[in-house]
Amino acid sequence: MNYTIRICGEAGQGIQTTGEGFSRLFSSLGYNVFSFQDYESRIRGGHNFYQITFGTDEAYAPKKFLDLILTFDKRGLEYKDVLHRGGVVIYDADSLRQSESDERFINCPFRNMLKDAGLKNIFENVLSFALVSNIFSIDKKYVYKVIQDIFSDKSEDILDQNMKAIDIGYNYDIKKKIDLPPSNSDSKILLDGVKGVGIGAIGSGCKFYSAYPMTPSTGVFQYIGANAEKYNIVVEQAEDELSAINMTLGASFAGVRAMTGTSGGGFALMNEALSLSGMTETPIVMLLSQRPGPATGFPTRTEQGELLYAIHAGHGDFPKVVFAPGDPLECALLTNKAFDLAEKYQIPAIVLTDQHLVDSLYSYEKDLKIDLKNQDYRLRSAEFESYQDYKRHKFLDLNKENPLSPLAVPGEGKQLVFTDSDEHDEEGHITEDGEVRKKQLERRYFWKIENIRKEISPPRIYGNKNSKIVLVGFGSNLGILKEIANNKKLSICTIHYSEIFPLPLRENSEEALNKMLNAYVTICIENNASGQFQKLIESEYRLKFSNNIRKFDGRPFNYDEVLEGIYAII
Amino acid sequence: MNYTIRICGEAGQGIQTTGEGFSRLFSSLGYNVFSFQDYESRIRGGHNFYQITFGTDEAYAPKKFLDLILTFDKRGLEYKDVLHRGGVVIYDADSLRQSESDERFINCPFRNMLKDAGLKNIFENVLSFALVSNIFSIDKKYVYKVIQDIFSDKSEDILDQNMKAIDIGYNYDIKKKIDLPPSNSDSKILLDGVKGVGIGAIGSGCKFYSAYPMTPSTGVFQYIGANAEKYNIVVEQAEDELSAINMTLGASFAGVRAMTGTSGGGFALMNEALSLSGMTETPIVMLLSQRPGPATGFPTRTEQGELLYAIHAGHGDFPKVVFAPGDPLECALLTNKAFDLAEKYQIPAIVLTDQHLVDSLYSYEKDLKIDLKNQDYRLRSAEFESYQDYKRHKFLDLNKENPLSPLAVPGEGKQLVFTDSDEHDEEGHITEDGEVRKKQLERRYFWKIENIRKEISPPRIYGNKNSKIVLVGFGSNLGILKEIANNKKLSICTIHYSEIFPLPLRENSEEALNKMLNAYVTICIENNASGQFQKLIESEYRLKFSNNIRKFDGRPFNYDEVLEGIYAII
Amino acid sequence: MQSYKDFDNGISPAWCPGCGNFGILDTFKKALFELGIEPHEVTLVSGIGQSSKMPHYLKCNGFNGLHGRSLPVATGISVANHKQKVIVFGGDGDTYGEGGNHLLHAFRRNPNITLFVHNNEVYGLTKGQASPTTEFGRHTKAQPFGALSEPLNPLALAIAMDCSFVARSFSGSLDHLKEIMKMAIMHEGFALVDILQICVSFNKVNNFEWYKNRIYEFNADYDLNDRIKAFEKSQEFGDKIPLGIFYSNSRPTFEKNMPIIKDKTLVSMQNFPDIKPLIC
Amino acid sequence: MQSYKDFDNGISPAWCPGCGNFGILDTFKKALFELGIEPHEVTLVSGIGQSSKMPHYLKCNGFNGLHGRSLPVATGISVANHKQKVIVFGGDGDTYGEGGNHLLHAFRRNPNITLFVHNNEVYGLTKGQASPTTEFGRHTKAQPFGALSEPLNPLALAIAMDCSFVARSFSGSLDHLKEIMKMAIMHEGFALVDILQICVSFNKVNNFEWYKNRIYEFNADYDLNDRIKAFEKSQEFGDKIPLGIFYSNSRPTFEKNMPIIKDKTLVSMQNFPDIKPLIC
Ligand SMILES: Cc1ncc(C[n+]2csc(CCOP(=O)(O)OP(=O)(O)O)c2C)c(N)n1
Ligand SMILES: Cc1ncc(C[n+]2csc(CCOP(=O)(O)OP(=O)(O)O)c2C)c(N)n1
Ligand code: SF4
Ligand code: SF4
Ligand SMILES: [Mg+2]
Ligand SMILES: [Mg+2]
Repeated sequence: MNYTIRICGEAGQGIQTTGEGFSRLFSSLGYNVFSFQDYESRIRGGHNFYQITFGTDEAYAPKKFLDLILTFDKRGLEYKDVLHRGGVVIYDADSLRQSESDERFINCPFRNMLKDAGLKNIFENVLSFALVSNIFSIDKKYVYKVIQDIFSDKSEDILDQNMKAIDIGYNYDIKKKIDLPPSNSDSKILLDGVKGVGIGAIGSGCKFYSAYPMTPSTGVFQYIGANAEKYNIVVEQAEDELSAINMTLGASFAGVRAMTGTSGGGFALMNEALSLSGMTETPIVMLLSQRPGPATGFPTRTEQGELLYAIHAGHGDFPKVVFAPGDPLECALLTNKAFDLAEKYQIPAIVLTDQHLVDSLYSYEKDLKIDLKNQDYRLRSAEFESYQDYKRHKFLDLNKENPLSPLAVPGEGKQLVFTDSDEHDEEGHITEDGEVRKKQLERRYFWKIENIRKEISPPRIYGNKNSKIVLVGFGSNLGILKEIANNKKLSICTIHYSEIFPLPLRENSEEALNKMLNAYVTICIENNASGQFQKLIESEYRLKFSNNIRKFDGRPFNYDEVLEGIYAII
Repeated sequence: MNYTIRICGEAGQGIQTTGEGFSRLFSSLGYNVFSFQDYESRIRGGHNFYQITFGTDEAYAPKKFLDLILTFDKRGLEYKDVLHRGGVVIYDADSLRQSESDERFINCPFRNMLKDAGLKNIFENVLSFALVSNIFSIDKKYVYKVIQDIFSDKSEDILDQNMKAIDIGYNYDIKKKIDLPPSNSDSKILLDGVKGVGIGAIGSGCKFYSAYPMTPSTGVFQYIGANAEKYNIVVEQAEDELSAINMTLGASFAGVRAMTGTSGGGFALMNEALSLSGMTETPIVMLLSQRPGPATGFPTRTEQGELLYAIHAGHGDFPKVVFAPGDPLECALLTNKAFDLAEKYQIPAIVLTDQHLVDSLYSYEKDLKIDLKNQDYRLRSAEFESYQDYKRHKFLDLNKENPLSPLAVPGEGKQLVFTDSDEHDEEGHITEDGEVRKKQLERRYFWKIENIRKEISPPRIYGNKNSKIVLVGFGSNLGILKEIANNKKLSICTIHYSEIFPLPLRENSEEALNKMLNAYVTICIENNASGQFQKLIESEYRLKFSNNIRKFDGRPFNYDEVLEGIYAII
Repeated sequence: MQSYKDFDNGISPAWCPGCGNFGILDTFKKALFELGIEPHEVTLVSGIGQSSKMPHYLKCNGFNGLHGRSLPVATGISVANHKQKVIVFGGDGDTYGEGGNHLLHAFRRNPNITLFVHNNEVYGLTKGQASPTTEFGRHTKAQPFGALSEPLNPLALAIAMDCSFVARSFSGSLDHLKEIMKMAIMHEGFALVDILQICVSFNKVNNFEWYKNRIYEFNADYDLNDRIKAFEKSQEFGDKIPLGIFYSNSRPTFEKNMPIIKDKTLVSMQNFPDIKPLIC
Repeated sequence: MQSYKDFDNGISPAWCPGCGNFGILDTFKKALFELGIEPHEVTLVSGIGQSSKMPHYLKCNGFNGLHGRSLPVATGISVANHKQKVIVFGGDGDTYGEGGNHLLHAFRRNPNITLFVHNNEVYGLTKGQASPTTEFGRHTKAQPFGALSEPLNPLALAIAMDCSFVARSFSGSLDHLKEIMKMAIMHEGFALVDILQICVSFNKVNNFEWYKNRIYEFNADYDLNDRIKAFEKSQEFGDKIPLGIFYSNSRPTFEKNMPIIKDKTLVSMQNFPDIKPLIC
């Protein structure tokens, strides 16, 4: 049994804090939680909401229908149309200056209650948080705990006032009660895509992160910043994205694992240096956190519109990998794999997320283990000192296990490390020789693409593996694919790709490909207008989807509309 | 009957002038001429060559085998291995300090001759130009004429000395004679890719060109600059490529046809604004003149390595066109089509050339007509003044012939023109509304891609249309495709694409597609490592080439190696 | 135009209540009105940031482009149609950060453009990271060790680069701002007005009081074309913050230097010329 | 090291005979040698241009990156391993044109990097277009109406931006250049040396004679940390062109300001930390 609540209001009204409060509350009680955010590109005003699904069933995706709306603005009242039967809207008619007669609307005089207690209006979200908690009959101590945790860095006085607001809200005589089945699990933890990528990066030994702020990539930059001191990471805000990526390349060349992150427009600015990474074989990891384009687009909304761009970005032929994790855990694992392959193959690696994924919270078991692969491929100090005849871009010796000349750390041996953005010889110096270029391409391009591809894992398959209805997606649609697979009405097989480029070898993904080839209906689902993922899969594996489901209004898919979409197709 | 000569030497030795001299000489005599250049990224020294094929047969592509080598450096002597039977090397043993005994080497003491006449060494190329002209028994007056034309802006004194050098070279008692059949045509003109694009742009009414120098795109920038005064064009060197393209967008928004040009690295820097062009529906034409990448790569050499990048460049979904002309005439025609479609559909249009195309001379009949389509789609002055309810980004009215809201010129009416890089409403103002976005994508994306595609012409077919050997290529390989089609040994059908993205509709290119589908051998030829064109065609038309021929050493294909390649395949 | 309010377009600004941008917007309308400029005679250009939303709240032509790239767009517009009054709005991040190179070269090129920088010493729209003008050491979520770069002095930079008109005003001194705006708009050449702007949401330090205690209006007691004196004056920033015109010169503009458009605007010359002479 | 020639790597420069870069190359080797710096202790960084080929002719570590982007790369290297001596070579186009924004912010950030700009007042490698330092009105193939922008004064710019060490020398005054190079390399902080450089192929105006008639060496008669005086001195460029150190200060470097690397280099701390505390 799951419930979905939506908290609505203007930017600056504490919607996010309240939403996070509920997410923490329910996860700490052992419920499954999934929450996502819908907000505008402004600091105050406008209309935002925060939506939480929680309960004893698995929860990974937005829902269309709601059980409870808590609103601090008038626009929130309009969502009554997507209330479940029995659903309610909690609002303060006085402060909204609007009163609704419909019995689904429950007027709670937040501001008057606060006024009576001598508290300011800003406590209305804490008050209403407590009030709603009471509707679900949550023990008050948990309500206290969550608020204490969230405001732990605030003064005692503020904390006291918050507790007072909780009491008022909790004690308010609300008639409505919603029956939440007891949770059968220990308290859970919450991760969003930001934390996922951040943990993956820190755990992979990222020691340098340079970026220029750009929604929705800034979260990871700031998360790493918040942990910089503890983990000895240099974070630097560059003057622009061109600088951010070039600094990252410099740091990597000097011997540390380095990363940069941005969104579409900034990624465009980084393309030239992406190509430089390819040419100089300097590993970097890049976060490309998508939002709807083109140009500035919808800065705070979501889309999967840069898949083909990420794959083809940068001038000239060079290898790269592109991973599109599906949830926070995959964010961590694939950021780690990005670091590993980037260093192993001396290439750029791109981690593709989007606003929906980075801003959404997913609950996990408390003892979640994130197993990272950590191997240092660099040639350092003594080892470098004794290395025979080091040349940065030595031609391949296929007798070696990894026949690429290792990345040596400049200054840690007497031998020199030199590289160049021009076509170069083995030592990294400019050449004009066509034969030398061909030999460089043999290692820098052909050998790498062939070998990298072998490292790519097949897609995951969910649901009824015998179903002849197959739904295929990638990246942040994992949640949708999992929930659709779990649906109880229709037997569906769903397939999720997160290692996107290069795509897994045909022989490594026979199972998934056979499902697609043998299905009656194959539906490709993606969050963009042009069907980029569909094009990619169709051309790589020479198959054809029978149908597709696409969304490109800047909002993520919700479970219900996708299920409707599938019904409409079959 | 055609001959091929190669002039070799260091940068700064006047190789280019001499090569151009021969090209002009033979074309002025009515012969077909094709010449191309091979040079290093330095101003003096190194090793360059200039190669001219001329005669009574058609000539559009480099040849592997030579009839005459004229060399001013030692490395030129090494080309003896690719001499045709009867071919010779003309050199000055004294100045090269190397003497060859092989009878194919003809020692001509250029410098001593000059010294005897009291002339400086720099006249050795004019002297040898005359000497070689004499080998082909060209009347001296034509030799005079060409040199006079080339040095027309030099002082009388310099001109006199040049004439003297001609006399010495021409009168030198050279034993070797090569029999050039009389030409049966009027004098011809020469165009290279630079002029082709330049003429196309100027003729299309380009009034603003901003760029940042980058080989091999600088030629067009400077060609337009040289004609700026006569044709009232503002040319401006920007501080970087980001500025160049944004200036171009500004000029276009203000109401003039505007263009920018660059090579791969600069193109990468322009990606963000390319996407801006898509979002704001501000037409621009971009020249992407390719050289081998990644990064700085081979700055003065050739490759077709940015086809897929050009197609996918820019973040988010927006329409664009990419044309890859095959010769200077197509450069003019497709630059014109780029301007026309860019303005008609309010999109960015990319003209894709490469070093080989922009630096190569092709001969054309003297009375060559270049028919350009010139329609002004803008809403100007009176017309704008009287336009009903102008909104820059009005939703489509499909009852109109061109249902896009026209591009109005700001200030020429009292109504306002406003646009935005954010997602916007009909008036160009920021929106957060998902429904508005969907309606904008309907016109800005779906309507446009559907209708643009109808305007795309099918590929051209050459050679024996019944042959079951089909060779398919694009862009600057047109010359190779034409010459292979003309070959007398093997019956081959060749197909050339120059309107590359979007690709022509299947129903508009049945003839070419049927040839490919019904062939025994289908070979895709392209000048890059990864087979970008092949991927494009294969995925678009769901067909599969049986073989491919690729080259990626920075040099263009030559006729002979391609023919050999085909033999090796069949 | 009946009133400066005619520049209103009915769209309500997406700024925070109390933001300094409201005053700047209002004052700009007044300045245009008092100068007798009509909406269609003006093209407003901006990048991305809170300040860059300005053109959306004004009844004028406008091109709201990319973060940091407003100046090249404005230059393209101005040279294509030098009869338009081209005015640019940008933030301190937009102009001095992402757009730094364009600023540097706009100084040199000297197009006839007015640039208003809403300098709130912070990245507003992206929620509070340090900008190039943020004081040294200020901690933010993106500057966990504090801002480690010396703040950029826009006036010193402009004067060193011989910018044609250099001034400073304040979002809390609107009469002053209006006069400076009018002079900047009327100035022929590239004019930079750095407007100290209150950001109530992310810059709690440099707030209204902070400025009120420091700012003072001045009239240069030196020749405005004296670069050394102006430079010296530009160094004053701390306990005392001078508002006024620091420097100006009468260098010919880029548009004046461009012979092609001496007599006519480029846009009025749009045509399809005969290319026959080129085919040879 | 036996001799400065040990910095030779046997590759012969792809420059024109007579190019000023030869002297700069030779002098740089001498400067390094006299400072007792070993090849592996140095990382040379450059962009693209004739000048940017420098690292290829020197036996040191090196990263020859993209046109205009050398400073961020150098900053990344220096902060990752502040024990390396990081030295950047660039052209006037590379540094003041394409790379202008990075220069602006390197001034502010003050990394411990030495930047040598080979200022030949032209784009050499791309064959003669105007650069940001080309004189006003100079005609080239890319400037059919003459260069229409005011030339950039790198010293004035650097001083206005409080660059930590600002000097000028000349490719024809090699003793002077060597001393300046040594001081710049030893200076802790971001050091800019603008080297007037002869380009025999594309700059026929500012040739050796032209400079010889104008240059003179000076020792500042003011406190080198006096920004106003230094700025005043930087304005001297024309009939007389001063060579020497214009300005210097002892601001803490970026690396010093970065607490993480107070005790150790970043590269020496490379590890795979335990992430358990983060999973919560
Ligand atoms: C290429 C690019 N990088 C980053 C961003 C994200 N971004 C939008 S506004 C902004 C900074 C805003 O600061 P400022 O220019 O000072 O304007 P303010 O909001 O303070 O007025 C940034 C970094 C972007 N839109 N485009
Ligand atoms: C992004 C990019 N734009 C343009 C170029 C082409 N380019 C190479 S060097 C150069 C300018 C060289 O001038 P300068 O920096 O002054 O160096 P110089 O050759 O004069 O020493 C240019 C424009 C490039 N390599 N990359
Ligand atoms: S964040 Fe600051 S600058 Fe932006 S609107 Fe709010 S107060 Fe104004
Ligand atoms: S072009 Fe000029 S700068 Fe370049 S190598 Fe030749 S002389 Fe030197
Ligand atoms: Mg700001
Ligand atoms: Mg230069």
